[in-house]
Order: sequence, then structure tokens, then C-alpha cells
Amino acid sequence: MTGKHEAADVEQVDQELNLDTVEIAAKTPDEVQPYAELGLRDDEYAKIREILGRRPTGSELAMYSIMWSEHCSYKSSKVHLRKFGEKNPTNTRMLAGIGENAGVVAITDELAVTFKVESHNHPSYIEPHQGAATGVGGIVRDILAMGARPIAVMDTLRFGDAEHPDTKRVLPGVVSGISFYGNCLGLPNIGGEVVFDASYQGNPLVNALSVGVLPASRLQNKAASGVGNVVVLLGQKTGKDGIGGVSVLASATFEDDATDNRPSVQVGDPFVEKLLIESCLEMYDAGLVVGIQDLGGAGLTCALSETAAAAELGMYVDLERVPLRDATMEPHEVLASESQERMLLIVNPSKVEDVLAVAEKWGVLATAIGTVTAASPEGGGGRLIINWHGQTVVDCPPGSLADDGPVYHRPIKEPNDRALIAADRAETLPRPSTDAELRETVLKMAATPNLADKTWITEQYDDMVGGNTALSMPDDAGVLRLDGTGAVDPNIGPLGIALSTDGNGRFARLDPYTGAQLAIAEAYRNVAVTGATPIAASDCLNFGSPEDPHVMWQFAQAVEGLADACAQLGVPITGGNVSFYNQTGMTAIHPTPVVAVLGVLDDVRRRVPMGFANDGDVIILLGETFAELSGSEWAWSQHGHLGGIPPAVDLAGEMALAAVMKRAAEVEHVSAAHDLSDGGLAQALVESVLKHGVGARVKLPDHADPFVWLFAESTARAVVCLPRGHEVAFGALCDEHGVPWTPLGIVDSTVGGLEIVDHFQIPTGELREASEGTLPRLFG
Amino acid sequence: MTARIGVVTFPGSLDDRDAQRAVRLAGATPVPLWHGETALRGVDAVILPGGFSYGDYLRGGAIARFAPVMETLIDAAKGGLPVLGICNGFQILCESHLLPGVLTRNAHMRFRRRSQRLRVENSATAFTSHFDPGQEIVIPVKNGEGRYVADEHTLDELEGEGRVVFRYLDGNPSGALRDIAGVTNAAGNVVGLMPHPEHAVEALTGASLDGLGMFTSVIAHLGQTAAAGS
Amino acid sequence: MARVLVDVMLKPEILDPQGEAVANALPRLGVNGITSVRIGKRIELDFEGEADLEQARAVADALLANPVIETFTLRVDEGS
Amino acid sequence: MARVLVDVMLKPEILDPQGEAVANALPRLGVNGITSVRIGKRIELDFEGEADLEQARAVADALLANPVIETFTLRVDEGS
Ligand SMILES: Nc1ncnc2c1ncn2[C@@H]1O[C@H](COP(=O)(O)OP(=O)(O)O)[C@@H](O)[C@H]1O
Ligand SMILES: [Mg+2]
Repeated sequence: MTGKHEAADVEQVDQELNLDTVEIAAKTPDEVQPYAELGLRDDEYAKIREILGRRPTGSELAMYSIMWSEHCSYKSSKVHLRKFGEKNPTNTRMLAGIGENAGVVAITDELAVTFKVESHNHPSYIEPHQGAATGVGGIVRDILAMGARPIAVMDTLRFGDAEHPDTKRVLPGVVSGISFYGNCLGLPNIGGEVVFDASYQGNPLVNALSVGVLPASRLQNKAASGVGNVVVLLGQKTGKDGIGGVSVLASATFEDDATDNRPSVQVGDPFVEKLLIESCLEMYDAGLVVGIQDLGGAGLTCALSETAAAAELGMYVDLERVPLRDATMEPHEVLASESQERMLLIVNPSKVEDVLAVAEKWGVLATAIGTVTAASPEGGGGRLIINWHGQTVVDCPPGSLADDGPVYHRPIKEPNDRALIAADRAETLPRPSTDAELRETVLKMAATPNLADKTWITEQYDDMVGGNTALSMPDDAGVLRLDGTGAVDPNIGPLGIALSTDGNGRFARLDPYTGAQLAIAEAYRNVAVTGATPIAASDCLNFGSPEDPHVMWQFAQAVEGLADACAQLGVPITGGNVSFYNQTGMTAIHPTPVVAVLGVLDDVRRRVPMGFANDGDVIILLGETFAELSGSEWAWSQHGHLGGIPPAVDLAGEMALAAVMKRAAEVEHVSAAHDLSDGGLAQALVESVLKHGVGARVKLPDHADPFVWLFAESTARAVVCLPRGHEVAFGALCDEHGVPWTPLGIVDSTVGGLEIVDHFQIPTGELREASEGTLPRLFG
Repeated sequence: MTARIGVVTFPGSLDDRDAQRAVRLAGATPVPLWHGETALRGVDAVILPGGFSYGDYLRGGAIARFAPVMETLIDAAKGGLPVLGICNGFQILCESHLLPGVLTRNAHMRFRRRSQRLRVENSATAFTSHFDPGQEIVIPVKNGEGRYVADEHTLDELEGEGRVVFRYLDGNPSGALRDIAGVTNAAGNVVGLMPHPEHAVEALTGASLDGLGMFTSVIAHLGQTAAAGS
Repeated sequence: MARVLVDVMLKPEILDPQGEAVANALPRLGVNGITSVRIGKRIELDFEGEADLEQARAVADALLANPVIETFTLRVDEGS
Repeated sequence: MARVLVDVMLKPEILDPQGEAVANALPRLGVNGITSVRIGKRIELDFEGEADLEQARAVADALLANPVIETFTLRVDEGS
């Protein structure tokens, strides 16, 4: 130990020599600072000087550069995201909305649910396993910060071409990272998406969702309120993780040695996160915390400034008290570090001892690092003062970091090839004409990486830990029982929630407004077919560079489309995430708005699963089929074609379908249901047969064009199974809600596969081989 | 008096509440036990649940073995207390030498979850008396280090003494030697298995109800020993 | 400060899937001269003062290696 | 036959959860003198004929170590 101490002392002397303090900053106004390298523009740097009335210290410069970055300040997206607030339907369920760590919706008077999607795209490309793992860890802490026990995760993934060698590096790493972190945390993974498209080759998307449940009375707040309250850092020691751009500061201050090669990769430890969850929950229940904030992007910088700003008070921090993994760290590094598994707590002084005791019980580090201080008498909140071994390195208004970042009105330009793209319709492509060709197409489509069975991925996820998973992969939505509800009256089952995430970059590429609406429509439909009532949404908007006016146009359109759809569906956006700069060189990814929809089930026992199971069940198609093939999986996988106009959005139709499904589930008219989306009816039938290996005999209506009926991707449709004898009542229900319905056939195990009467038959084995062979062949 | 069945929570235990729920559904009283305490609170049997105790970074169960609760538990198990180790619990039992062998990384190196058919090879242990000999059951398996390994001599001995309790059917999910899914000690009071019976106890959440038999078996076993003792 | 290095390797008869996976990938890298790859653990134990080999051995024996499948060797790291 | 040994360790600034977990467990084994534990990989590459260090380095670079978070060293095993 002595050796270590000596080393640290030497370091410290070094650091003091180089330490840039407020005092020094005031005396050296002309010091040249690397603000441009840190991503700040001239006017932004000037504004910082104006706020401070002097040049910033190195630590302050680091903090402003991070907090005013696109990622933290939403400077390019802010003006657009306001639409969500403006257009969100009024909703009495919403207990916390956009701007909080995650949105919270009331399920009953006592119980609430919180959920959010977030991206971890860039880290997952650099280091797939750790990048994806820490993506899960980060979103789970957001949920925890709201006072909730996290109860599940989901993952929405986009990779480059399935055959590309780099996809073989990225996909297995991403999947193992999600699997590792979520499984070790004890959170069931209840669904997600995997899509392959060359547009994501150099920039895969890893969007993670977490959902949690809390007694409404336990809702937590991030405000550092109460002058004199103690600021406690809980969790992992702080290391040089993810410091990234801020290392510029070090190299500007020091010689350029030893400081390069700084990892921008964070390494996650789900075991510590599990302990963090348990200790936070114990503290909430004992009423020990006044405020709490997770440490994610921008680490302490973000947590300190946001908690202080939210309370409009000040904060004083002795930064050297932060437990470090690396004694040589400088204050700006401590402030910028993105070390994982940390939370910031605001604690009444009388409760500090109890907080430390709970942390000790779970074996988590807890350290008091500061106090909440009063607001300035002249108003405008307090000061954030950070000391390092007795010297002040930061003295600024916390609101200037957290709230008053730059706001850009980026130029927007509608691409001028829109008419051309719209005219390049897939509806005119050559189609399979014979029955043999139709049969072949069904098989070829079932085997495409996008439609193929995803078990190679999903079997790496624990979907059952916690014992409340009522539906998961490959069902349309994940469904969870809310533990401890509904036990009193045996006629009233426990409550349930349903969640689905969806997005279609091809549709959004063709038309971002419509594409965003189609994303929420699909997620809504996936939730609805389980019998749940959709009540809220969260979104993750993945786009290219906001500096590209065409991308900005896509973004603005997508937000507008999503906000309009939410208003019509009566489902508010409760929170989300924007990820820009998803591109390789000058080429942006397909605009990819991903939407998660949350639904509730009054009795989770009535949830409707996917798949043919019972011989003799009648199969019915809900909704209308049009010759809509542009942007479809058929056009893309069979012709490499992307053009035309995506399928029409029919939100009224989606709502009617949801109403039918909810009622039918309640009275047990339906035994199974599956929404129609990518690959159309053909794919839905294939998946329904493969679920239990029970076959079906399907007869398309006489007037139907079999190709269009099998492969069009018209919206607001689902296939449902009815136990025999329920047809009349169910038909009446559909008529009542104006949902078109078409009897298609029956579930019949003697068929031994899928029979499209008068056209073709495919044995289960052949379907299975097509669907289940693809991913193992590609990834081992 | 209903049976009191302890469920140990280690830091990193994950399926502990699930095991408690299964105990309750089977008709006994679950008693939470804490890794840091040596007291077994007078329980009649103990379950070591699934999860990743202490993160399981070195080898599954290697660190948990040194938890204070294990000191008393190892002695109690040697004295005849029924102990069931599920998944991580099985790993802990092997690392504690209450059961022979060890669980290594799956041969395909991935975490794998699926519904698994098993054959009950020994229905005479404290946890399997409610099954018929040779009965086939379906319960889920989910692990990354579930490949049972022991030397040939030990394996032969286990087979010879009928101490292989569960065997995988329809494909071995991990590459476990001789398709072994679970084993018991010579006395039949300590049983470990990789699959998760506590996740096959409710129609809402499980693919079957086959797991319940393990919990009702031990309750019956405790009833018998109590009757014999009085 | 002194450092003890503990190398933990799987016994030769125990399947090493990780090593096999690497070995199988070698031809794709154009490497053909390697006949076998075995992957074990290298553990660095840093002691406060003098290296205590006996203590290190006890730790390796009880915790770091499982004798059913692994063997270990240890040595003081002269470099440190 | 010749053997090349490759040691792959996490870069010092990278969190090593495995090592931390072991270090935290040591007091329960009655061991108190160890201040830090780091766990990496030890890999044995067996060559048909002569050891080819250049080839071993290429393999380590491509397959054995993840350059984003790990470093490696290699040497010919004199013992073999
Ligand atoms: N990355 C993933 N993680 C978890 N579940 C996934 C993932 N990808 C797909 N799934 C699951 O596989 C099933 C099929 O996915 P998909 O065909 O995309 O569903 P849909 O088209 O109905 O949205 C769904 O249950 C989905 O939740
Ligand atoms: Mg679906």
C-alpha cells in the first residue's frame, strides 16, 4: 500500500502544478483553449465566457462541451421534439413525461409503469459486446431512477447485410452483450427486432428498452432539493471509461504522451448493477432519498448539473472524494467519466448513515461527495462549485449546463428526388405467376435473414427470470404479469402489460412522415393483438447527420408524423431518445424511427398468444388487403428494390382492430392472433404454423389475387383463430367496429404444413428448414 | 404445520423469488435466507436458486461456496437436510463438493434457453418421489455454463449407483457428458440440476407444470421423515 | 509491491471449446502451422508487501482453479 | 513441436469485473495481503515445427485479443 501512496502523492503534486482553477482562469483570460477540438463553436465558447464572466477552467470547458453536445443538449432536435408536447393527447395516466429520466404512466391508482427506449449505436460498433451490454445497463438505470423496479428489457437491432463479414463480428458481439448484461441482471428479455440492411453496414443500431413497475407513491425525482442535503455517489468506482473527446484537454495541458489511446469504451458489470438496483429499491422503500439521478452519458457532469438545476439550487462538491479506479485521474476526467453502474443520491443529513448501511449490506460503495447549497439571492438558481483538493475548479450556474445549451434551427431541405422515388413503384415489378413460383417465393421469403426465425439470437436471452413472463419471443408483444395484483377475487386475474417495439427504415426512407406513423402503427397493432389496450409510447429516433439538410428534413417529417399519429391514436409519447450522426462517410442510414408501445391487460390470463394450436379453430383475416408492395420485404429481398410509396396508414383501422381484439380476448372468442407486417399474410401464416408445428388449410377468397393477398404489406390487419362456434359472435363484433373480416380456413394438424387450397402445399419440415436454417448458417 | 423451505439469496441470485413462488404454489412456506448469515432459521429444506452469484465471473458458484451461509449448509446437507440446487445452485453444490463434478462452459459457448425434455432417471431422491421412474417431463433450461463434466470413473460410479437424476432428451443443450442434466449425492438428499423446475409451475408463465413435482416431492418427503421421527 | 502470476489451464482431456473455435478459425486467416490452441486464465495477484507464494497457492487451490477440470502453476513475477 | 504462449490482459484502465469479484471474495478465505487481482487469458499455441512468432502475433492480433480493451504479449515457451 505504501508504494501506491507514494505514487499517488507524486501524481498529486504534478496535478496541482497543472491544475487549472477558477482563480487562475480569472487571471489568465488570454489562455488559448481547445474548445473547437471539443466540438464547441466560436459563438458557443463566447457564450460560455459571457456566462462565467471569465474564461472557463479546463474542467468547466469539459463540462460545457459535453453538456452542450448534440447527445446531451438535443440542440438540433429540440425545436422539433416540442411537437410531441404540443400534440400529445391529454392523458390522465401520465405521471411523468418527456424530460424525466423515463416517462411514467399510471396503471391503477396505486401502481405505475415506466419504460423508455435508448440508443447505444456507436459504442456497439466499436466494441459490440461491451457497447451493447452497457446500452442495456444504461437504460435500466433510467428506469431505476424513477423509483421503479426494472422488470424487463427489449432490444431493437439493425445490422448491415447479413452476408457481410463485418456483420459476423458485430451481430454475435451485440447479442452476447445484451444477453450477458440482461441475463446477469435478472431481467427477462421479452422481445425486440432484428433487421438487416446494407444501409446499417458501418453503423449498426442497438436500441434497448427497459420497463419497470413502481407504487405510484414511490415515484422519484431528480431535483437536488433541500439546502444542506448531502450528495452521495453510489456504485462502481470511477475510471477513465468513455472519456472520449475530453482527452483533448489532457493533451492540451500535458505533453502528448500517455494520454492517447484513451478508451472510449465502457465496460459493464451487471453484477454491480444488480446490487445497485436492490440497494436503491431498499432506500426508496425506507424513504431515504430526496432525489436521485442515474449516471449515464456525461457521467457526473450531467448528474450534478441536472439535479442542481432541477431544484434551482446550488451544489458544492469535493470532487477528490469520488472513489477512483485510477489515482492519476484529473478533475475534468472525473467529471467526464462514463464509468457504469453509478447513481447520484440526494439525502437528508439525518438519513446518510442509513443510506451507507444499506449500501454496505449490498456491498456497494457509497460516498458523500457534496451538499446542496442555497440559491443566489439575485435569483436564477444557485452555483455549482466543485473543489479538487481544496481548490475551486468549477464555479458556474448549473442551469447554464443543463438547460441553457444552444438551440439550433438547422436548415431543412426536402430532397428533390422524391417524385422520382415515388414513381419507382414495386407494384410494377415482375411477380411470381404460377403456383410453383408462389410456393417458391413463400419459402425464399421465409428464409431471408429479415424474416427467418430469430431463435439463434433470442435463445441467448433469458425470457422467464422473474416468473412473470406471460408472452415473449416469438409472440407479437412481450406480456408481463404485474406481480401481486388481482389476487383477491378469483374472477379478476392479475393485471398485465404488453410491450412491442417496431420500426421500418425502408418505409421511412421512402417517406419519413408515413414511415414514422407505420412504426407506431405496427407496435400498436402488435400490442393490440394480444388483447391489450395500448396506452403510451416511447421512441428512439435514429438518423444521419443533422448537419445534412436532407436528414434534418427526414427528422422533422418523422417527428411530425409520429406526433400526429399519437394524437389520433390517443397514445402519448412519454419519453425517448434521439441518435444523430448514424452514417458512414457521407451516407446516412435509412431514417429509422423506432417506437415502443405499452399496453395494459385487465386480466393477464386472457392474453392472446400467436400461433396455430387447436385443431378445428377457424382462421380469419381482419382488415383489408390492397396491392401495396412498395418498400415491402418481397420487393427488397426478391428484387433488391426500394421505391414507390409505402403502404397507407390507417390509424382508425388500427384502433378498430384493437377494440375488437380487446373485447374478443375478454370474452375468450379468440384462441390465437398474429398481426400482419413484414412479408404480409404468407409470412404470418408460416410463423403461425411453425409456432407449434400445427398445420392449416387456407383458402383465399375467389376474387383474390393470390400474390397480392400473400405478400402485400397493407396495414391494420391480423390473422386470428377462433374456437369453432364463435364465428357468429365474433363476426358481429367485427361488424360493430367496422373491421372487415374474411374467413380464411381452419387449423388442421392433418395437413402437416401450410396448404393454400387450389395453389400449393408446403410441409412443416420444409418450412422449418427454410425459416430456421438461415441464422445458424450465417452465424454458426 | 406446513414445511418451511429456505431459499438462499446471494448477491447476484436472480431466480430466488421465482423459487419462493414455486415453494408457495406447492403448499409450503418459503423462508428467505441471506448469504451473509450462517443461520438456517430452522428450515426443513433449502433451495439454492439460479442466478449469477457474485457475478459468477471466475466459474459459476466458485465464490458463492465461501459465503457464510454455506458453512452451515454444507454441514446440514451432510447431516441429511434436503438441499436442491438449481442452475447456479447446482454449480454451487458442485463447487462445495456436496455433489461430484463441475459445470463448464457450454460446448457451443453461448447462453442457451429453451424448453427441454428430460427423463427422470431416479425417482427416489428427496426431490423426485412424485415422479414415476423414467417419466418424461418438460421444463426450461437456460444457462451459459451448464455442461456437466466429471471424470470417467466418477461418471461410471454415478451411473452405477443410479445417481444421475435427470437426463436430457431430444438433444443436449450444453454438451453435458452422458446427457446429464442433474445428479444426487449418495444419500439422495442433495440434488442439483441445470434446468429450472421453478419456471414450470404455472399455466400463465410456463410451458408445463412439470416442475411442481420437485417441490411437492420434498414436501411429501419431509412429511414422511416427520412422521417417522414422531 | 510484488506480483504472483497464476496460470490456470484446463486439463488436457477436458474439452476447450474456446480454443477449438480459435483453432478452427486459423485456416481462414491463412495460418496452417498451428496444431492446437488451448485457452486458460492468467491471474495477477498483487501483494501489499512481499509476495506470499504459500498464500497464493492456497487461493489458487481453493478458488482460482477447480481440480476436477483444471491445473495451475504459479510464480513470482520478476518483472514487477 | 514448439509452443508459443500468449498472455492477453485487459488494459490497465479497463474495469476488470472478474478480478474485482475475486479480490472481494478473498477476505472470506482469510486472505488479506492481496491488494489487487486482474484476470486475463493465457493461450498456448502449438506449432507443428518451429515456433513462428510472427504468425503467432498475427493470430493474437486478429483472434485472441480485442485491441479496443486488451493488450497481449507473447513468447516462445522454453519449457516445451
Ligand atoms: N433482438 C431481439 N430481441 C428479442 N426479441 C426479438 C428480437 N428480434 C426479434 N425478436 C422477437 O422475435 C419475434 C419476431 O420478431 P418480428 O418478426 O420482428 O415481429 P413483428 O414483425 O411481429 O414485430 C417477436 O416476438 C420479437 O419480439
Ligand atoms: Mg408482430
